[in-house]
Amino acid sequence: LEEALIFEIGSTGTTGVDFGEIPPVASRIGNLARTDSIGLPGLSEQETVRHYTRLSRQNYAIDLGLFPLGSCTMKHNPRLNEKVARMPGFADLHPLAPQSTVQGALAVIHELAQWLVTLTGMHSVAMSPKAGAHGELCGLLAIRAALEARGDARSVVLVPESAHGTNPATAAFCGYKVEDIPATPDGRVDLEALKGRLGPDVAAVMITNPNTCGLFEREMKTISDAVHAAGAFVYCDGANFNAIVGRVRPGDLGVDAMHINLHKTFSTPHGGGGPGSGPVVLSQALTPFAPLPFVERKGDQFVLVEEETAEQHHRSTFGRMVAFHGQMGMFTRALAYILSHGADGLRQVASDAVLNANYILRSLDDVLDAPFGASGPCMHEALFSDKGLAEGFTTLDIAKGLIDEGFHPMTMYFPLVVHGAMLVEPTETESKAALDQFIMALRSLAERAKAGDEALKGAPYHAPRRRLDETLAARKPVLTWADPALAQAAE
Amino acid sequence: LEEALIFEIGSTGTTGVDFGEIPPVASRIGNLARTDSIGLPGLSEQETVRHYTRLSRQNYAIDLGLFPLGSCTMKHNPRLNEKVARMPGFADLHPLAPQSTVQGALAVIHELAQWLVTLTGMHSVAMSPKAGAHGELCGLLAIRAALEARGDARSVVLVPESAHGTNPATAAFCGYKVEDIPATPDGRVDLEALKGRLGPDVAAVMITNPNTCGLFEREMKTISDAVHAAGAFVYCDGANFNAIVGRVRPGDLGVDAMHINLHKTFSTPHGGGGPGSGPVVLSQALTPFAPLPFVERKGDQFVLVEEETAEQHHRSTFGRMVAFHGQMGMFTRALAYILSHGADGLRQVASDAVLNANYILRSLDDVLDAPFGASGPCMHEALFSDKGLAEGFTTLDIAKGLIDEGFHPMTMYFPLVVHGAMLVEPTETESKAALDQFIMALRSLAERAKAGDEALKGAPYHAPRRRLDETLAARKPVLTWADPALAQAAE
Amino acid sequence: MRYLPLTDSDRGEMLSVIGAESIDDLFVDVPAEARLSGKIAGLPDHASELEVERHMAALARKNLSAGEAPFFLGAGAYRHHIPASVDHLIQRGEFLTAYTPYQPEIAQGTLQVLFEFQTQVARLLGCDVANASMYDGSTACWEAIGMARRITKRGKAVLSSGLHPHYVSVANTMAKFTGDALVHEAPSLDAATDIDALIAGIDRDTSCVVVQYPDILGRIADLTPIADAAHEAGALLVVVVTEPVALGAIKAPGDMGADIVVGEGQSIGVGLQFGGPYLGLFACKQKYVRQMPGRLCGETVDAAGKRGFVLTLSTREQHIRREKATSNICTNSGLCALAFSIHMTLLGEKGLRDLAGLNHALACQAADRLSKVPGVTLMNDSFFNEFTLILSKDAREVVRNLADKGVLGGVSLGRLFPDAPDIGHGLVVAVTETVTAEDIEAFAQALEEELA
Amino acid sequence: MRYLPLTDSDRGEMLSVIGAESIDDLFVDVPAEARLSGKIAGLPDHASELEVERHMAALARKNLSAGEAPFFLGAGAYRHHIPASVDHLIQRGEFLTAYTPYQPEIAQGTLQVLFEFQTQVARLLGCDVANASMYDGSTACWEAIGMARRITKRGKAVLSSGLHPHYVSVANTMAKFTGDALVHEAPSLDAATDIDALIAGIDRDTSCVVVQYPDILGRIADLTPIADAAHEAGALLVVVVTEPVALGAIKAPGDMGADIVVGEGQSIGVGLQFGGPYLGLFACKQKYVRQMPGRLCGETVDAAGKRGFVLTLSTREQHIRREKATSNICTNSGLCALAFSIHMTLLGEKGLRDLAGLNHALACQAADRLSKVPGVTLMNDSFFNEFTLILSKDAREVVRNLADKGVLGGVSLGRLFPDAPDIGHGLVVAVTETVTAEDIEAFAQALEEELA
Repeated sequence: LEEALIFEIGSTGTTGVDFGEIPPVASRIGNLARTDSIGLPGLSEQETVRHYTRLSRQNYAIDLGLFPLGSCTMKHNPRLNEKVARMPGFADLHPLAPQSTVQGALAVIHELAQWLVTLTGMHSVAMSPKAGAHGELCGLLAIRAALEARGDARSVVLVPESAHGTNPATAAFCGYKVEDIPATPDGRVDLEALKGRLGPDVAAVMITNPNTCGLFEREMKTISDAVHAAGAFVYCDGANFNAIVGRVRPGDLGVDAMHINLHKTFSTPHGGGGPGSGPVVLSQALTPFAPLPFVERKGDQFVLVEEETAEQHHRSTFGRMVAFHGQMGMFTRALAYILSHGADGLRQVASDAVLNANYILRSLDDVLDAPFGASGPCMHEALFSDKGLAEGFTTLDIAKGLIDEGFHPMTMYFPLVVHGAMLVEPTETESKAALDQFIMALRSLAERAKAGDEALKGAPYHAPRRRLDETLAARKPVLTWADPALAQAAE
Repeated sequence: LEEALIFEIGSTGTTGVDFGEIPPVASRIGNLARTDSIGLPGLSEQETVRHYTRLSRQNYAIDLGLFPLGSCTMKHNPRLNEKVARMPGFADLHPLAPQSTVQGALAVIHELAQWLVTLTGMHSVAMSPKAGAHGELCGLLAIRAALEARGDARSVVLVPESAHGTNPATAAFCGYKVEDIPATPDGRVDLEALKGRLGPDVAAVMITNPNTCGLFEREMKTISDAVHAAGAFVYCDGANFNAIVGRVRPGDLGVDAMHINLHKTFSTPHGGGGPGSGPVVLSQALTPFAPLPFVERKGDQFVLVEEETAEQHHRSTFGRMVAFHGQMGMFTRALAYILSHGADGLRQVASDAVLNANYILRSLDDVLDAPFGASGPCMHEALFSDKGLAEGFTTLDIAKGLIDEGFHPMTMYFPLVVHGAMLVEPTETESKAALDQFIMALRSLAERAKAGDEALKGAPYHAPRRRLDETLAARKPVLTWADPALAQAAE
Repeated sequence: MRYLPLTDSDRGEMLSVIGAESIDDLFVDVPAEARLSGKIAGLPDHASELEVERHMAALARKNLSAGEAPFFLGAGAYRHHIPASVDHLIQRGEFLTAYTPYQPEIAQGTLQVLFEFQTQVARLLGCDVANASMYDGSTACWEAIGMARRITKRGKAVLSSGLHPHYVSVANTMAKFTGDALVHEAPSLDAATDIDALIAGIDRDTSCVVVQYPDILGRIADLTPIADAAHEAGALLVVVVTEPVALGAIKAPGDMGADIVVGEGQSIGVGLQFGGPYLGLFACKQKYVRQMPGRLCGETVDAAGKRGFVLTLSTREQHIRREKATSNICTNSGLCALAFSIHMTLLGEKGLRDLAGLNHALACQAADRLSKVPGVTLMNDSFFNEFTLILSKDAREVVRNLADKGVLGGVSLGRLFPDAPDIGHGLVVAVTETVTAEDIEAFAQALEEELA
Repeated sequence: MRYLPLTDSDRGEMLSVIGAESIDDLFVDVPAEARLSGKIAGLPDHASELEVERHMAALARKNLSAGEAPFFLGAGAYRHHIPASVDHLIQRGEFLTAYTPYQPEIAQGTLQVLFEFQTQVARLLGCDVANASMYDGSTACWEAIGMARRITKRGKAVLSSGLHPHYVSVANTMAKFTGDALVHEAPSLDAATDIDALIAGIDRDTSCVVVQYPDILGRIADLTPIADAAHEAGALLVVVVTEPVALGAIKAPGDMGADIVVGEGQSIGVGLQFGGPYLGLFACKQKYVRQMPGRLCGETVDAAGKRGFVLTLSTREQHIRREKATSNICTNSGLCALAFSIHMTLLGEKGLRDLAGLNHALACQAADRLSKVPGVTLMNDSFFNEFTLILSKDAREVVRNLADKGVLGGVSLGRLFPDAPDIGHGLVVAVTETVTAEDIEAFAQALEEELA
């Protein structure tokens, strides 16, 4: 399972493509021609196919098995969605093509938007954010614009301790001071502490619901009311919307803005780290500040509202977040997923996601500590901790042990509020048989870690690599390939 | 690397598809409804994707590395060809659609036919045979029809000892008595023996050229002349046409019929055992007897000549070989491959295929016996034997050893005329770097087998399975899965 | 020449290892007069991927694909919806670009699939065993006739008039050379099948009776009586299934006594593809397994005792037995078998039954609607998803005219049976789950115009 | 509901393990008034794969795709031919359905690709290091401005008038909230770029100058003078590349002194996709690496001493640093980076240079032909594969009318710069290898009719 780098096997004179004759012309490049070697190796088509096919086989993926990463929502990616996204009528369309020639594409955006608004019970949706964190940015910018519009400068955003790292980062990124809200012992937002902190300097509260401990924030409506009463807005991190879709509408809980990770709830593939897509649903209060561009229906036509065409009622927009209209390739996939499930199926999505998580929680809470096991049913993910493992054994050991059992590890050490957290999210697309196999594997690892089985500390043994030295990587970063011969000569 | 069978993990109540409501109708099935359980297990879509993805990873394939199977011609399969074959204008076309609606498809068949006729220097081509062996059948049927047309009943087909097994099987399949032609010590057809055997009972001679020893039949034209003089026909097994395409035209050598394996010479994928495609080029003498259907150009229209439309000049056809028009899905792929290479590139195909094979032959003939190494350059494949291996070591051991080195084995024990034959065909799509790695691996195995390294006899060690018990499989054939519980209860 | 990785400098180095001056030296064994000195004239040079794709796409656009029109063609090839995951999975390089699994240690993926396929096919057709696939239904049908000859040592096969005429043609072609006697005539436009006549035609020289089910006109009949009659005469019953989806709704041939069941598997997983590649299904009773043609996969164990699969009983095959083989087949239809098996796994029994149910229901709706068109009579009283309409004029012309209106309205019997002009008013119409209510209505209206 | 594998009997068994009566019991923490008792009204129920595919295909057919028309649009998104093997490979399930490689032992495939990608991008852009991708070019551009602020501790960025107006919009949006001062005005229709004016505008408060190369009107200029001027003032030069294919023909920004080079990588491997997902490229000088936003992959060794790759320097990132991170980015554009890297590997330096050469040659031919049309003036004297035409009437209307004739004839400056009416006669025309001589002629003739 060793695969050389393209720089080690390719050469700048090799290519896997060919072009027709290049007609001779008088160059318009002037004296800017690139004459030095660029250093880009080529491979023949066959070598290229082999290189990437072999590399792919060093990855784990949902297509190979259960991928219980809490908060990441790794569910089955139907191939229909891939097919739809590749229809030339969608894939081979320029973002600046005349609107008369892209009515079908605008219809897709509009249809998906209608679903998102209806499913969340909100007032509108901004479709262009490129991912969840970009959606958070969109929501906070809308909030900030709304506050500025009423001449109300506020400087603080409150974030629960258990929040995703993106929440504080986003708030800081658009100029807010970030303050933590503590959690109660049962794993939820401390309502009293929150109320105590609300005041005229607080612009927004960012809440993840269901939260990252896998629990529903029972007091959500009360929180929202308190936040609104204090003149602030409620941002909801919608990463976990898949737990409640079709069963609860965030709009009914007083949320002002919430991003939806299409790659989580609606199964667009994660692709080894993106692309995602993070549309943001907005309350009526925030709608006027939504970013450009926008798709509107006028009779039987769809209009892309952008700088050129923004009319009076979009004048208060906080501006553009991205060069074009968002992740069209993800919209087509998500819409195909949504239509496949329908209103009845999406409700079942949440039901089965939550059922699967509770099944795991209750099948393992005798061998693994479940810190909030007494706080009621979990939602779509089951949270365990390293409490009770033998001295010197950690969450990391269990995680790496799962690799040898043929599974991807669960999320480790997140949320931060739990020591040695193990966050397991099975998703609704796993069968009971798959869950039972996983439970058996995790149970056996828990028992080994409690019994102090030293072999576990060396895991994984049966993976393309053993544990990797991350410290070395960070201390002396090697981020690009350099020819060792040249590198040596330079020393 | 264990993957359960679908019968062990699926259930008849599970499905990975859904359909809309089935409208209630009055059944027209009468009393023939299938009421008993069929026993077909289903899996969810996710489980299905996982099952077949995991299974695929137990295969070796060209996409993973060099696949030096002599005579099988495992070359790179460009993905362009897959894309083209899937264009709805080709893939979603019914074979009996009105001809006015399939002009583009008929044009593809006609264009490919023109290429095949021109490249071989023959008179016409029958496109419908489904694979090489089916093409052989087509050729022999045409020969038989031509002989019958002149009232000349003949009963014998001569086949060289080194022929593919399909040759004698085909001849027998259409009612001929098969007789061997011996080979000379230099690995070619014994011309004198052949001449001596020719007579009024001989219908045809089947010759593979380049032959399965990897050699060009130098006397091919003389052979053809002698066969024709004796009133018989020359069938050429074209499995190895890739060695000479663009450099020699079989028509110039007196061939009357030759099948072309599109999956070999023109790179349609082998797919784990087909589908192939075996068009047969025909001489002028055999053309009147070609099978239906046929594509003809009339002005700017293409006509599919079949039973309904066969006109006077097709009345002598020997009939239909297959329900429809042949392997359209392979025609589109092969045409894309041919157009990509063009006349210049196809000549280079043969050149590089032969160069690669000779490079392997000469890089290894110091450690492996090359029985015809003195007979001149080889063509597209290099032949070695087990002569000189240590006592008890066989071709099989070398083959299985190659698996551990990360390669597919070469063809073993074929051709039969060489003891312990190892037939290596690299093809033109391998790079020199890939050849060098392969040569190094084979050299090391040859050295181990000569040194009597016992470990080699246990190879492979690093494959999804160790050597499999083929005797057991044949002695007590288990060809379908039976529920062990039921099987036991039945005993 | 983007697929050829050797550079000129590679070629030079390699020639020097070989000890040759030039590539031409390697072709020294080719007689000088046959050696071409340069590229073949009259053919274009190489083209870029973009150019080739453009050329092929232009040709593809010249066809009216089934998805672009109300579509009702069947007669041996059926348009079904294939889940996207099927095509995704068969394009896995490890399946697509593998060879026949002669090296089982590194081909367990293909082998296990074939073992599963054989089991699925055997169960679907109601037989004990199935092989790992043939070229297509028509060649499988001929192979079955040959197998019956080997088993019974008799040379006369009785073919039903309801057998696909192209299958009959293939059998006729082969029989001309092998000397088998085939009995066959064209069908008549009658709601009843020819089962009774076939039973009457069986005698002590008969090797087998070959019946299609549902037959070429869409009719279905209980095959038990003919199985009994054949067996009584020492003959075999061969049943041909061209629409395997039907077997999700109607009794399996094997369960009605068939000895050999062959079929065209294209309906499941493979697609139309203008006629090929398709997928021959071949199944039979356990006792005949060693007379079966084609490749077989069997279960065994490896040196470490693990379950594994291998190609087996290859002593029947040409590469071992040469002229004594049960068939000359080498390549089969492996990738199509994979597609079939994946699609069948996605369906499962529940999905297959739902699919069959939907096909039948839509076919019933279409038959009811179309038979209301003036000048149209529904011939069948029994059918699955295909039936025959008797029109008030020659169906060949009707089909051509409908095509000009953008409706692909079935297959005319005139095209299928050019030598039987008296059934030329018959039109065979297939209705699958891909047909919508709007398609049926569009067809009915176009037909009404055409027959007015 | 074909994607949900649990059966009702599974659900029952699982509830009993959990000790709950019903699924509803698991939602007990949701306040009763917010709990929906049934499915949401006004939305359709589930649909079969066939139905969904049919619906989506109908919508797709309502668009005029680029391949169906003479096509000349660019302005930040370019249509290039992508070899079929690219899409084949990115659909390998192990790439497509993997997560961010946080568990490196079972993610070496993705990680090695990212390492190779970083190296390719750095070399292409002429920089020391590159990150593992951003959302797109416009957000990468804003991130570069923020990075320059962090490095220089200055808050004023000077943006070239040749910078893509949507990139300017994105930066303006963000700057409104962060307080950065941005200096920018619309371009004028002039063959010369604004390099001289930019140099004059740099002062001691300037964090960076941001220049697009080639710029939005297709012009190219030597960036060395502006790099020198910026560095002299303690500012950074940020260069934006929206058409990376150009760098196969023209000098790399990094080689002309740029400190940070960002780009839109969509041209290579990704495709048009109506604007997304795209691929942000981000590269810089080695000394600034710890201020870089986004994910980075680095080389290391495993416990057995084998070379391997991991995500590294994550102390810059949000999941570790939270509010102190260099960016809030979590998801990036991994699959697009894979597509870029595969396409670049297929091209290699030779292929990239050929591709760039062909683009430039065809663009020159198009510019020559189009500028012969009465009423058309070619603005540029320098360009790569995109140039600006000055028309005798407002280009917005021309573009719309051409579209009605089936010609997708460029992007109007009126659409790009609605607030700069004096450049409304400008039309930006891109010409790639996908354009044929017939396309150019069709465009010229349609333009001639339109301007007559």
